[in-house]
Amino acid sequence: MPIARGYRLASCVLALATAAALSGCGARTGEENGDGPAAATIDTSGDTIKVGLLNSLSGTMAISEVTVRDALMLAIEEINADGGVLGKRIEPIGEDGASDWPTFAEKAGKLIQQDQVAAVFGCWTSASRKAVLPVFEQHGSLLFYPVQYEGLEQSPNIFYTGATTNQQIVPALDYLREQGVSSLYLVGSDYVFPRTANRIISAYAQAHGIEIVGEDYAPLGSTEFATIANKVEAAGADAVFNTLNGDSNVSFFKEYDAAGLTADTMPVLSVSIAEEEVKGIGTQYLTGQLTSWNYYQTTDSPANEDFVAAYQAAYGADKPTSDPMEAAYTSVYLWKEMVEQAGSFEVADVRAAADGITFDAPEGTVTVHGETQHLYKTNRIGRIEADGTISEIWTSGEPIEPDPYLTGYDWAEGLS
Amino acid sequence: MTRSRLLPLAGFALTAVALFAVAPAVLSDFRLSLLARYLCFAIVAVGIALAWGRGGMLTLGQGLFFGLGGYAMAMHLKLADAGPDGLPDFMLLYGTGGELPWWWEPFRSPVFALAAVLVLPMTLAALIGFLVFRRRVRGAYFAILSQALAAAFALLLIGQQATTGGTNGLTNFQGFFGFALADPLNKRMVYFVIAAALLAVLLITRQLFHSRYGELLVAVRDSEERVRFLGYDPALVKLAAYTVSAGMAGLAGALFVPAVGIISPALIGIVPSIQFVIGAAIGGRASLAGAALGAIAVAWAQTTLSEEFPAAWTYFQAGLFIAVIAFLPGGLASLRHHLTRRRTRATRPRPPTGTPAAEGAPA
Amino acid sequence: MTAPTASTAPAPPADPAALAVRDLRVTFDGFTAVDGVDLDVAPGDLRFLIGPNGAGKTTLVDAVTGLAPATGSVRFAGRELLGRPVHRIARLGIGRTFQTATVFEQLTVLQNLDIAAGAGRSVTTLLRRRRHLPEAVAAALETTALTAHRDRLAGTLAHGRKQWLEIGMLLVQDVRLLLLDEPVAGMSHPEREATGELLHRIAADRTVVVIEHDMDFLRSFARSVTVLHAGRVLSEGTVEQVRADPRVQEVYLGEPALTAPAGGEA
Amino acid sequence: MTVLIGQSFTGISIGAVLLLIALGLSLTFGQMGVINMAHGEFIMSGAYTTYVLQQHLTDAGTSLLLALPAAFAVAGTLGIVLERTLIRRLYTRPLDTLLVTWGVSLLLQQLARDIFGAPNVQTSTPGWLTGRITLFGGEHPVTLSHARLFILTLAVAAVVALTLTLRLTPLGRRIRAVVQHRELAEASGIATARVDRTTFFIGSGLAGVAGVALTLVGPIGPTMGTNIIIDAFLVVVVGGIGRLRGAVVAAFALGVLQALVEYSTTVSLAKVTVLIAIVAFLQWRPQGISTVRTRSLA
Repeated sequence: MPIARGYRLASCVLALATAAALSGCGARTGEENGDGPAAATIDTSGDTIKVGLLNSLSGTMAISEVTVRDALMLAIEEINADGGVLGKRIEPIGEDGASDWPTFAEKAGKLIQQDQVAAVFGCWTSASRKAVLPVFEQHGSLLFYPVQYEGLEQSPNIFYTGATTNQQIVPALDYLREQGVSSLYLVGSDYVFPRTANRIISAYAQAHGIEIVGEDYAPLGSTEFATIANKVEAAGADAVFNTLNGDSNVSFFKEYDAAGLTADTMPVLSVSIAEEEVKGIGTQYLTGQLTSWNYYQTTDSPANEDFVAAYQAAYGADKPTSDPMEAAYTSVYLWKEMVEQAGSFEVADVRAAADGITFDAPEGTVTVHGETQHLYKTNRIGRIEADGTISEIWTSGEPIEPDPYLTGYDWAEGLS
Repeated sequence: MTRSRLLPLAGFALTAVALFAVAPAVLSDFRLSLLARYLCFAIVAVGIALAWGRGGMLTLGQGLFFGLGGYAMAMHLKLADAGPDGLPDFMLLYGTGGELPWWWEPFRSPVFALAAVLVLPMTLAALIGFLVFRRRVRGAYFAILSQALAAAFALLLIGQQATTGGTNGLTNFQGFFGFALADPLNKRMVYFVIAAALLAVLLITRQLFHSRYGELLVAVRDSEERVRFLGYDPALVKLAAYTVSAGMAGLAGALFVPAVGIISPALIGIVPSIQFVIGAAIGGRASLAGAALGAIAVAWAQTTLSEEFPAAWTYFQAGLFIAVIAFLPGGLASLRHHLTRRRTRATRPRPPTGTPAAEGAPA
Repeated sequence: MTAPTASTAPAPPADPAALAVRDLRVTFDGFTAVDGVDLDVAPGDLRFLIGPNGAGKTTLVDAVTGLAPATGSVRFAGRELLGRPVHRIARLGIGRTFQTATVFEQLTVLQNLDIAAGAGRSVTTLLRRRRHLPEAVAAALETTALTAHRDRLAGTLAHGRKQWLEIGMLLVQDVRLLLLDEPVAGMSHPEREATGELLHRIAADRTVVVIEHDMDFLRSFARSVTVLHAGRVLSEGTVEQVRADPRVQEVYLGEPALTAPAGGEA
Repeated sequence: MTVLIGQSFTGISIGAVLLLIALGLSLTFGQMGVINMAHGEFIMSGAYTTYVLQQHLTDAGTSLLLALPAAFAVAGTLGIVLERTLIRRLYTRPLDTLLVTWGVSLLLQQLARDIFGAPNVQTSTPGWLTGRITLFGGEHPVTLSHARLFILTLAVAAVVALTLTLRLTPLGRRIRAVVQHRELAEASGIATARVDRTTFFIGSGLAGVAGVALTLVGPIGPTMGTNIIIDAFLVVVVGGIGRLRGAVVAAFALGVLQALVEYSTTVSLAKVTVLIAIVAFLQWRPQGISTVRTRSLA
């Protein structure tokens, strides 16, 4: 009976498999596996030093992340033209995160384990950062994350070169309060950044006597905003705080405009609309609306003139530059400064050298805050103009010290 | 007869050797963890081969069950990391209050979580199937409906950020039933568990394919009404296959969590659900080996080709998919039969393709 | 061809497997396809159901087997059929065939018959492979002369063989009432003869209802005839009685098959 | 109360968008049994047609009106090409059509990305479509924007035109004949292949028209189709096969339900509610709101 024999064979194989699996067991949780926390192996053998670029080149996030990749490449080319880092040319290894969080984790693993890069630059969404974070921590490697985010995070393996909440959201609220805004409507996409941002906004509002008259979330990618526009209109707030992301902004502003709401009657302050997005939404619907960032293409600094000129020379004269691109560009230079300060590519050395490193970035001079691994950044409130640019109308003046857990704000107690 | 039975067995033994001896020996830790991920997709594909290839139910919503299994496992791992009475880290950050939601509580028990990995998706599939098949919703209606349900589940998860992690999903797991996931040796163990699971799933499905139930399932696929007139309730026949395939997707989702270290709504919605089907379709929807290998090959090609040529990869994948479905509905697995049919007057059934055999016979 | 094992039992069952239809009505979207039909078919009868196109023959069979929702009453072996789902009616021992032979084309002849024989199987039996040929299936293969083709895909059978396979499936299903919708359409002459004889043998201890347009076939094999017209019973009786009915002649005016003298072999 | 009325009007305007995107599908899926997942990309082609026209003709109003027939032609042509090359071979395999056309939709998306770039493009709304009318005044005024009104008018006009075509013209009679009994129609001398092609042209063309309308309310980008297609299919599934009436009722019913639920809860919950309502509805009427009965077994 071949069949009976077949099953016996099959069960033998399975039993062997189980045995193999169990015999392969390694460390239990809590045990230290040998020599303490892992340190990434970095390939420093050649006359080049490899770094990883991890951005979505396909999928829904490609629109934004491709521009970040371009800015990263620009910085790397400039540094290489200038002699490289510690005498080595930077060799960028690009990976496509494909707008898919597990793919990000997979590619991060590949860059660290297989390519043995010195650092990785990239990620955009918080979800992708959260997905790769354990990979970087496990392997003891470094990530430079260039996008404003929701704070409440401080990994020793990540440098955050975008704004945390007290450098973008809190100043925006300060500005609105200065303008006499006493009631707010919150509209956001349904994911971690808007939800966390709105918790912070609510806590701020409660402490400062601002009324939150409504709070709505739309699923990412949602394009039907008739009802939300109705609700915003009916609520009659002084201003709208907008944390929508991507395509939803297009529908939201078209509907907002159609509902007869304007920047004069009820301004919208957005924290996820930069120069690139303005083009896709249409200036017709956006003129006069507000944004909160650390950098605009129009920001007045010598470094920015060079940056914009170099970027447009490389990628096209009609290409705008934006805050995340600037933060990405800056992040490569900061890493270079840290490495040169440390005289080594090793992660531990680089981290030890990080505190106080400065760079004359397009947004002005930025300084690394060693304890949180964030940057001191200046906040700028901008107004969207009819030609699609954003002009600065207010600034926090001094660079703001990063405070990802908002520990320096009394009203923020209990948020984290 | 002997040959036709020994051949698959030899194939099975060969697969076992390849998975347990060859792959761990030649692949780096990183590549092996990639393979572990592909094997999870292969498990889903085997379930799809059962439900779609044999049962004719185009399950465009397998992400729903994959997600249920994955979240059940991830919730347990999160709680285990947090320790007794602890809260998962993301709840401390984004949650409201310091309370664990009641529906998280049972997942502290490893036994409950392991059972839930299979029971949750299968129960839900049984419920959906009962409602849908009983009312004879089928074909495209069923496909669209199952897709919509997967989309709805993803939306629901995203909307409950405080208790499900929202878009971020659940990530950053330290241990797997007491074993540190950071240890490469344990990663290897996870790989072996997944490989064993795939082998077991292949065995079970092969038995189903060749049992009387498997024949009945094909009959239901080809003419549901006719089966009804023979005294069977086709709804129950389909329900069983659908439930089993959901269980496989759930198992795959659960194993995916320790292997890849994340489960998120991005693995559940419409696009991933269709991706699951693509692998099975290209490999061969009604062939076990075809579906499993197809899923692995497509995932592998995605990783390697999309790195180099993201745009070209889309064209290639879409083009291949269109060509296979339109001109080779049995998938690449049916190539073998197309080639050998002339030589051997096969007495075995041709791999069913879901299409009525239109060709007349030389009577 | 040997006789099927089932037909060797000569005694009729204690509970007569009689079909009794009372005031049956089927309406689709305001169109009444069957309009108050009464029909009695006794065990051992071989009843032919004839009538012009649209007379309601197929709809009547649909209603009896649960496919078309109907009002009135259909009782078989004392049980009411209306309101039961299709597969439950089938389990009461009622089987049917369709105008176009409906077999499972992707399965072999053997598999087709095995499925037909197995509605009552337990889950554990279902989950195992078929080790032996069930006796009823072997017998049906013999009866329908399909033994040589048992491993061929049903989809590759010639048309006539498919129809026999369908009848074979009814045999292994062990039904007490067979409803056949044009079982010999498209068959060659010798095939029809063989089918007719097979029906005669089957009908010995079962109730058989045949929808048929072929008048030669009817004259050769019908034990009784019911003529439907516009959803009602127009006439009923033996072939001779029905042929003599002037109303039938009127309905079939211009269709001489029924009234003309029988062909050579009748 | 006025909120309810206001939201109902919002629902109707949502329904009008749903109806426009589902109308072409209702024809190709409902009447021909073809599940065209590339329908969303045909809509996208209509939107891009509007964009291209606006690039060349500076006046937003003229280009929008011109875009209507142009988009109909562009999307219709895409439809014919798809029908000729692939779908024609798959009429007996509806589920495979679904998968094949999904592959086609991937191709078309990538094509759009390569031609127009990955970011969204912008079009401007003509002056006569900005602003709104007030239906009821009062504390909670009920208003309807001109753009929404335009879409509603367009949807109604499309339904009327399609109904008249199907009822009154010889082409319409042929289409209905093929739908009801393909073999019989063929036997009575109707060139079914040509009728199929024409039906597909009209159905796909309607998708193009929907694309023009969507430029007024939503983003124009390579992925816009994927966001739409499931909604459109749900309308057709609920509406039932074979009759436009079902699709019309379904579109407005789903639109109003969505609008009412999302006003009091959230958009996500509203979407989930609508889906559950659809599953429940199919329990009650598995074949949708209205169906054409056929005598065939399958």
